[in-house]
Amino acid sequence: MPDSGRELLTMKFSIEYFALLKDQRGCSSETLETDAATPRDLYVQLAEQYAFSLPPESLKVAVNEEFADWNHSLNAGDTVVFIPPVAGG
Amino acid sequence: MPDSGRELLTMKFSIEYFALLKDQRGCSSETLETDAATPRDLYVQLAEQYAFSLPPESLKVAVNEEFADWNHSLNAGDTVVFIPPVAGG
Amino acid sequence: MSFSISDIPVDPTALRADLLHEASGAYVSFEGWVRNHNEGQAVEALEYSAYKPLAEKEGHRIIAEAIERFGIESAACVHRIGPLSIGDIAVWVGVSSPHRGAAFDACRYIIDETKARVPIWKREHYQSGKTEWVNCHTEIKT
Amino acid sequence: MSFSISDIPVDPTALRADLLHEASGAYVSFEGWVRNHNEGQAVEALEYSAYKPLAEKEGHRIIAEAIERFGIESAACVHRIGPLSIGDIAVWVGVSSPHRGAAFDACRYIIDETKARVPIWKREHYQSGKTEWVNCHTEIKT
Repeated sequence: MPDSGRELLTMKFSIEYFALLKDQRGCSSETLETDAATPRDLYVQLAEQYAFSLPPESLKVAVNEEFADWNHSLNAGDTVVFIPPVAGG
Repeated sequence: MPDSGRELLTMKFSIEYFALLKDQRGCSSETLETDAATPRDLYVQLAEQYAFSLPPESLKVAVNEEFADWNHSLNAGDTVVFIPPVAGG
Repeated sequence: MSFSISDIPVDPTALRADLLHEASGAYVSFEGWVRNHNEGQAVEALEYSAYKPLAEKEGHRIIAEAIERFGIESAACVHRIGPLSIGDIAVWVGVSSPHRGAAFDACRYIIDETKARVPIWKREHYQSGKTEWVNCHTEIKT
Repeated sequence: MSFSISDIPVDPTALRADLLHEASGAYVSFEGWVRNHNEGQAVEALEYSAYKPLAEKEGHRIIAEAIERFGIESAACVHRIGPLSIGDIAVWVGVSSPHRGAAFDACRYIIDETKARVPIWKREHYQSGKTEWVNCHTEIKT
């Protein structure tokens, strides 16, 4: 669970899961309230909670259906998607 | 006409014409007897007789359905084809 | 110009017809087929999934880049999702252009960039009974 | 592996089917279409002719070279002869291969070499009423 000392600044996010992350999370989307300020914070929290095997450096991240930086400042209501290594074609 | 001083050594050849050469010759094939010893000799004779516009350096030559050298020694009965610049595709 | 994610079989004949232009002399297409093996393992079937809205956005960008960069007439790409069998078309790319060099270069650019950038994932089902998300296994740090 | 000169329309769908292999993951095809213009002149129609026995021999050599050089699975090429209209397929090349890089390279090699080496000629019919054997005009020395 997140550090409860920082619970003052929490926001709600929608998260969608794909491929291996969907399998490891056991669902395709969820809404959660967290003190994460960036996608990086958020992934670290989720990876710990659900034992995600993919290190963040192997992923990309999208916020509101666009690629985003890992240090992007999240806003309440954002939809966040972590993108495992792609394998189209 | 060929130089009649060399008429001793003549051979019969089949010649097929394609594309511009066919138009300029006015037929698609013929058999003729000539003292030409190589495709080069033969083309020079025909080009003069029928006013072929293509210089030999723009052509290739085939003897008996294979590409051949301009100085190849022709044998009686050979089929000779002069190949204008190609334009497939 | 189009890029789409499709859950129904790809029809190259219909897609090709959309690229016919009287001014174009060259058409190049690429198809990626489901193979019966991958890296030494016998593949029985596979499935693709995509993050569709971002996949289509990124795909459109790739097509636009190819048109801009190579001066082609038009291009399209369709990527399948869902369960596929051996021999099925997983991805199709078509390019028409006045000149063939640009058509080849653009077609290759589109498939290369699609494989590298578009959020699509492949799970392979092996004859051994195992399944695996391709490219995700070797990334695991344990 | 095949190369043929055809006086009937090219059917890409049927030709493609002959190249399907369970081990191949990549398919690249090229089509040369009759354009409505060439070097600034409006083209109404055109015709191709070929020295068929040598064209097919040289074409087979090109296909064999491509298989040897690029390690592809299989390849084929068909070139039309006779009268063609705008939009008709003049030449078709198809290549299947385990890997896409080789498929692109081999397909391009085959069309490039075919255009350069195979004894096939094109006569264009222009809207002006003139006709011309392509590549033969500029060679004239007067």
